[in-house]
Amino acid sequence: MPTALYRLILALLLLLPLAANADDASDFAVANNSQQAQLLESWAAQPVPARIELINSLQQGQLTVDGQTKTLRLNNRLRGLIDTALASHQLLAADPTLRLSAAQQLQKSAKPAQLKFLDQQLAGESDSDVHAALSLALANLQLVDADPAVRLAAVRLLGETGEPLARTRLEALLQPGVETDATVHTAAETSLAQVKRKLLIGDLLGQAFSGLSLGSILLLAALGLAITFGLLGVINMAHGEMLMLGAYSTYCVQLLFQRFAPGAIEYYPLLALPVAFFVTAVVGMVLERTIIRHLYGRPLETLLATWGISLILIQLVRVMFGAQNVEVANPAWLSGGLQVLPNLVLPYNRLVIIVFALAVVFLTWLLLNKTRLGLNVRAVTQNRNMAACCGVPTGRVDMLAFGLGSGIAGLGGVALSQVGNVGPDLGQGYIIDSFLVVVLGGVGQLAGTVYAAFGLGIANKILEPQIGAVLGKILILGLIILFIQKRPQGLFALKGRVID
Amino acid sequence: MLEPILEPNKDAGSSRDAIGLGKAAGSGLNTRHGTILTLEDISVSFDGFKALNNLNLYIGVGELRCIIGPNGAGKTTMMDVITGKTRPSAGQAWFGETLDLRQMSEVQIAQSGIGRKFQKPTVFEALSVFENLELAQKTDKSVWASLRAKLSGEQKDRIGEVLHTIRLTTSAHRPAGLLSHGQKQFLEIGMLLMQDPQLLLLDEPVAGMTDAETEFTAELFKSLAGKHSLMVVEHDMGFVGSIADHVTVLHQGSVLAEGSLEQVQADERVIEVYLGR
Amino acid sequence: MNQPLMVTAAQKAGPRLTTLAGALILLVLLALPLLSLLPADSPFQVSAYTLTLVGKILCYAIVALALDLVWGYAGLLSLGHGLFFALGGYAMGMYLMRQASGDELPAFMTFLSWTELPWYWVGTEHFWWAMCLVVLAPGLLALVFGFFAFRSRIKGVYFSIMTQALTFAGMLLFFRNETGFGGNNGFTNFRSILGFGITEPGTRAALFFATVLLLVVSLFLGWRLARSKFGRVLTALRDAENRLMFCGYDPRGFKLFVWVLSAVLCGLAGALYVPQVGIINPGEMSPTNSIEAAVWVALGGRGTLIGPLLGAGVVNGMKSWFTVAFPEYWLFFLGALFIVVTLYLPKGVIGLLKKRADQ
Amino acid sequence: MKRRSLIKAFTLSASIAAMGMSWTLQAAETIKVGILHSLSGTMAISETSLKDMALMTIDEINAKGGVNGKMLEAVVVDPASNWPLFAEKGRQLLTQDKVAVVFGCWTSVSRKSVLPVFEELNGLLFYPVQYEGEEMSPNVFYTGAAPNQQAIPAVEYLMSEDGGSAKRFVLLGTDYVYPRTTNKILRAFLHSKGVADKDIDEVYTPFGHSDYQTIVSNIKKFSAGGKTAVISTVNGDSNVPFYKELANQGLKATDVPVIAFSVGEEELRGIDTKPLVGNLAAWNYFQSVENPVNEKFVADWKAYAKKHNLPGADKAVTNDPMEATYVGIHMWAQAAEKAKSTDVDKVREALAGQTFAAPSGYTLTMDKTNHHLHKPVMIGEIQPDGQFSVVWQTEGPVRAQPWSPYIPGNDKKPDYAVKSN
Repeated sequence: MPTALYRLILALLLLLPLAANADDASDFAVANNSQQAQLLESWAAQPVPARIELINSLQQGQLTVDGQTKTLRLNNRLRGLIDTALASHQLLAADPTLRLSAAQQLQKSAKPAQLKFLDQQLAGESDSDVHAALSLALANLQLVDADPAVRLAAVRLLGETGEPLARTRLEALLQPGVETDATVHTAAETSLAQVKRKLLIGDLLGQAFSGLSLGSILLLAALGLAITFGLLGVINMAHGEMLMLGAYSTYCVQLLFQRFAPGAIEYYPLLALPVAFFVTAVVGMVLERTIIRHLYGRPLETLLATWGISLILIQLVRVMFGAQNVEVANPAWLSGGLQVLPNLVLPYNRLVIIVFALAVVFLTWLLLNKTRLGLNVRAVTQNRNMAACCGVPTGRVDMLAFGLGSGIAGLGGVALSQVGNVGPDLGQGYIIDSFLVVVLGGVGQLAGTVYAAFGLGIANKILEPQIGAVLGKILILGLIILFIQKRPQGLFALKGRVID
Repeated sequence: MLEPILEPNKDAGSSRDAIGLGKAAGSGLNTRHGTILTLEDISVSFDGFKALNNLNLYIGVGELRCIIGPNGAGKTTMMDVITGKTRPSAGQAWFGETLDLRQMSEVQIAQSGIGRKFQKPTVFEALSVFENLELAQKTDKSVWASLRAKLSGEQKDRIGEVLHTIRLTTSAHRPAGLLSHGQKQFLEIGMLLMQDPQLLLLDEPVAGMTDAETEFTAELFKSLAGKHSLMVVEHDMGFVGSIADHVTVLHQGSVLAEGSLEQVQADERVIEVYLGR
Repeated sequence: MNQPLMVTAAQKAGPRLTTLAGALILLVLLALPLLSLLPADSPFQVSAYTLTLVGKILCYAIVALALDLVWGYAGLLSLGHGLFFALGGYAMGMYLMRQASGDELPAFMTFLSWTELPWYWVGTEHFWWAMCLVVLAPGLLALVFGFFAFRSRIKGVYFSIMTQALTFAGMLLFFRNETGFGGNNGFTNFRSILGFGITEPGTRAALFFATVLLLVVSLFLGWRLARSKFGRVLTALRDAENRLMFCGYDPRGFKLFVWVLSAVLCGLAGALYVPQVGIINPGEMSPTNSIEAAVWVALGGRGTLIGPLLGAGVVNGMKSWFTVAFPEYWLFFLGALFIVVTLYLPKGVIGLLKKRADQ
Repeated sequence: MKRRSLIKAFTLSASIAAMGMSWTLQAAETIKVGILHSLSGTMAISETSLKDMALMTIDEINAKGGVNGKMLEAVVVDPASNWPLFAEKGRQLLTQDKVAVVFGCWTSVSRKSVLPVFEELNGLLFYPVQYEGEEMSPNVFYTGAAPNQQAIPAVEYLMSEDGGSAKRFVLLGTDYVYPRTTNKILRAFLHSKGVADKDIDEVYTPFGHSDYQTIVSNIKKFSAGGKTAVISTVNGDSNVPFYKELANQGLKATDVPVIAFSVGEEELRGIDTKPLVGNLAAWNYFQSVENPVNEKFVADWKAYAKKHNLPGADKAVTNDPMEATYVGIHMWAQAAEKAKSTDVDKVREALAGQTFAAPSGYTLTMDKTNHHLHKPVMIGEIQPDGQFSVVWQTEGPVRAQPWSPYIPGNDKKPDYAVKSN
């Protein structure tokens, strides 16, 4: 298809006076900002196929005047106009998909000056999708048409869309004194109602999604803790630093790719996962063997010792990587988002993280309930001495369990590096939330942790729009404190005969 | 040396503010009909599993009752119910005629005159033996009182007596944590004596004791019986035989048989339960 | 901690020796402010810097003591004592701000274009009411929180995490400008207290004296508590709460009492801290500070009263020195300290010294 | 028992020895200058590079023979992002180390914490960061921007045609004093430009906020109502998640430009800038400005970073606060030369009207009265390489208005520095 397009353009170029292109270029080159703006607007109003190349290069910030190319200093205004101009030129393209995207772009940015041109295009448009999109773009402009019938049609059309813009346009129309014609007025009202309904749906879905997304992040942050704290009873204050290490290993993997495999850079997160898991797991196990194992059964001491560890890890990273944040880029397949509704975009990185979080939970569950290690871990956590008597190598089990917890934190770190910043203090921001999630969920309860994480996430996102982020967070903390009063054992308490 | 049960306590009064800053209560107990503990149709279930199942049990004033039964029969759970640690899902639990145990907190129950000795001896390891007994002593146990508390001469004597009774006089000032298992058992019993409750619940009191100690314990309990009511859970049949006039057999959360040791040992079902088929 | 608690140094030593030691320490401390009043050129003159630094450390020492009461004796590790400290400080700060601003509103309020004082500022121009707030604000908060926490038997780690969440929430709240406590800038630029210039050497010396006095009083208080039956009940509570209940004690009351007492001590310490360092802001409530306080206690030795004071002194003294000598390595050192103490000094420095003494 | 009292005494002596330390550092024929920047804690992320910049500048001056024939000797202390510690360390620098001048502080609260100390002991502090104004102490020289040297020109640009002639504004900030004040001033300014309250949306997030989903989608909603610009006073760490969310929710700079007041080259090091191209920042200096002074400045810095292998030296960047530090130290040195002394009062006098050819390409002047620099204002567009390209700038340096005319009551404030107590 593209080749055909090029052929077409080529043909057109032959037909048209080649000068046109050159002239435009030189005009643009000599013009100052506001003149350039006017130029672009006029081009948008009367597109010429020959100009498409020029505009394309303008969009790249390049301008070629008699042979030599120079880079332009564009600003946002010009960029916007260039996009519009390009769109209206692309309407002339042979490729319907190209025309469609162009029409959609114009729905946002079409200027009254383009009205005539769009009319012609609409008349000549064969492809039905493009036709629909185009008529919508047109409708936006026709709201101010002299003929009530046209306005009525336009208003009706806008009612069909869930566009936030349509809403404002209709509201503007409904301003007292703007719309004189009664029928159009009523039609506008109904359309506005429709649009509002569509928008509301989008908003609600959006809120739910962001709740889930936040929940999944909390979950990844807290899951490792649920193991080290829940199963081993270690208050691992250095857990946040495990997240941090995970994120930094992502950074290092990214660097390696940049240096050695720039081609495959897109997929560095995939390699980062095992690396991060391994690194943090090893660090965790070393810590367990050297320090934490002396402190089993003394949770408060583990709290202090691990806090010390976290201080050291933070400063270590500061010395090695510097106090500044380091850059971890989203690969293409993790940037941008999925346009579900006109007012609802689901960012890919968040979608992926939600799935990833659930996957990690599932694997952890498998590991704990379906493997020898899991059996041992559960045995040790229920009765250390008994397990030891049954020949369970408690030492090794502790080490592995702690390694597992840290490793999962590492995985969480990889995910965090895709949504937030990567700096020495990264972990500090998550440690308190993680603990609250675990405590709220009920210690030693994977399921509880999951529910707590998503519960907190969604609650947070429901509160935030109402009372703002700051009060929201405070309120959540308050609620948790109250909840723990009510259910000291968390959501999922183990009932049973109470023994000292 | 032990005051009569029915003598109403000086600082009587069972209503205290929620956080226990007020006065302690040792209520004058109403035991008009001669039963000190009444359990009727008590049921307790943990996530479906019925630990107690329509349990009925009556203990008379001054009685020494032994409870036997295989593991998981619900002995300890029953004690938890009596001491308010576990709430029954159904049934009645009365201490004397007037006190509804289901409505009372552990502390209230303890203060109203039920003492408990745990299966695993638990004493205050950081404190000296003497201090352990001092804390257990029957007196006003509110915060303010404790702040002002000063040991009177007679209280000291009382502690001395008990120390003597449980044969720990020599190690009165050692931290309880350093005592042997048996000694801890005795210390805990001693603490019960200091507490001077009307009803003593003893969970496997002679576990880990030498024969001599066991014998001595038996004597001790017998001497207590009459003035106090005792409920002893024990596996050691010899011990049971040496003290019990009346034995209750628990099985799967309800009473299987009751009567003198001979009677129950003769009972078919009991044999079945214990020996299996 | 389940290992037997080492009987407090005080108990061991007996009243006479303790008072003697107290007198010695007191002498050293009381000398400082007097020396600070000497003319600058005299060789014995103690600079305002030294005085405020030591004064600050003494305030921390009081916090450590207060924490020791709840952690060392009742076994409740609070990671939220910074909140009580800060509340006391803020109460005092309110008074100082009113002193500084005279009849107008404090600067930061005019700045939010508030026209009159919020209700909770009413009366703060009176020193006596500020003092009441110093006690009431932390006291009441502790009472309410403690009441719920202890009623539902929250203890151990749960308690620690809850207190941490509490102080974190407090910090967020005070960071808001709209809360009416100067946002993250907090209160600074004090001028006078009870009419005396805050930077006068005399005022400094007086504040220092007050701090020493408070320290001594709270030490005495703690020592009396530790020796009373109340103290023994707390210890019992820490080691076997259920047993204690079956002995007929209601743990809640005991916990609540010592918890509130400790909070109030922190509040008072905060109130003395603010005029000496010249600033109070929500940073004081950050969980980090409270955790650091825990390590002072751990380093000195839990349940020894003297130990925590020692710990606070050593750690902060070190801090002042390290952050000048090798700034980069301060955190390494602090971290290592946390680890070493928990691993090798479960009973803290005092424990170590005692062992030596016993051998 | 003796032992215990000894220990106590030891504790004290330890803390006293702490101060003693600094004397040992003292060398004979040098002028001591204090550097008061957090090297640990949350602010280390921003302040560490200022410490290094200060050291570099001091080397530079010493290489030229120092000040009044004496070498400068830097005394570096770490207030560890702990505000009371700032006051303590400030006092230490002034009383124990007897430094002639102190360069330091980043956050307003740290400045406010040391201010009373400097006024009490008549010290001299150079403060290199843009701030909310509302302060003018005779003991402080402010080399960063006051609101009218950053915020207001930025908004004017956004409202201009080239800026996209924005009609609606989202004032987004971290919830603390600088954003609150700046936004207060901006709101008043926007009102004066005839922008109605319904077209201004003020949003705050807590420190370290990392989840901007709701906020970004709200911005989208808001922007449907007309050409919208976001004015961000979001603090350091929260910027990365904010920009990532912007990019991923498909909010392009052409639709809704974001102009930031606390995002510079240093911060961009931590962000993947490709999706951000076109978003703006307002400063008084950008690394990308082309002039000989700046080329030397940048080159020197890169060299210094390499030589002392600072972390991330390979991609060391300069930014506005670093330039302000550099300028401040040089101006102080010049003033000391002029005054032939480092006595605070003499130097203060000499500083009035002091000029210096700054890397920004302008000759900056220290105002005769208000202790603030006259600074040019530049609007930079984020480039893919993490640099800014200047799209707009004021004709020349602008005089600072620390007491913003847009805050009621400020008109009564004097235009010269007076002690706050």
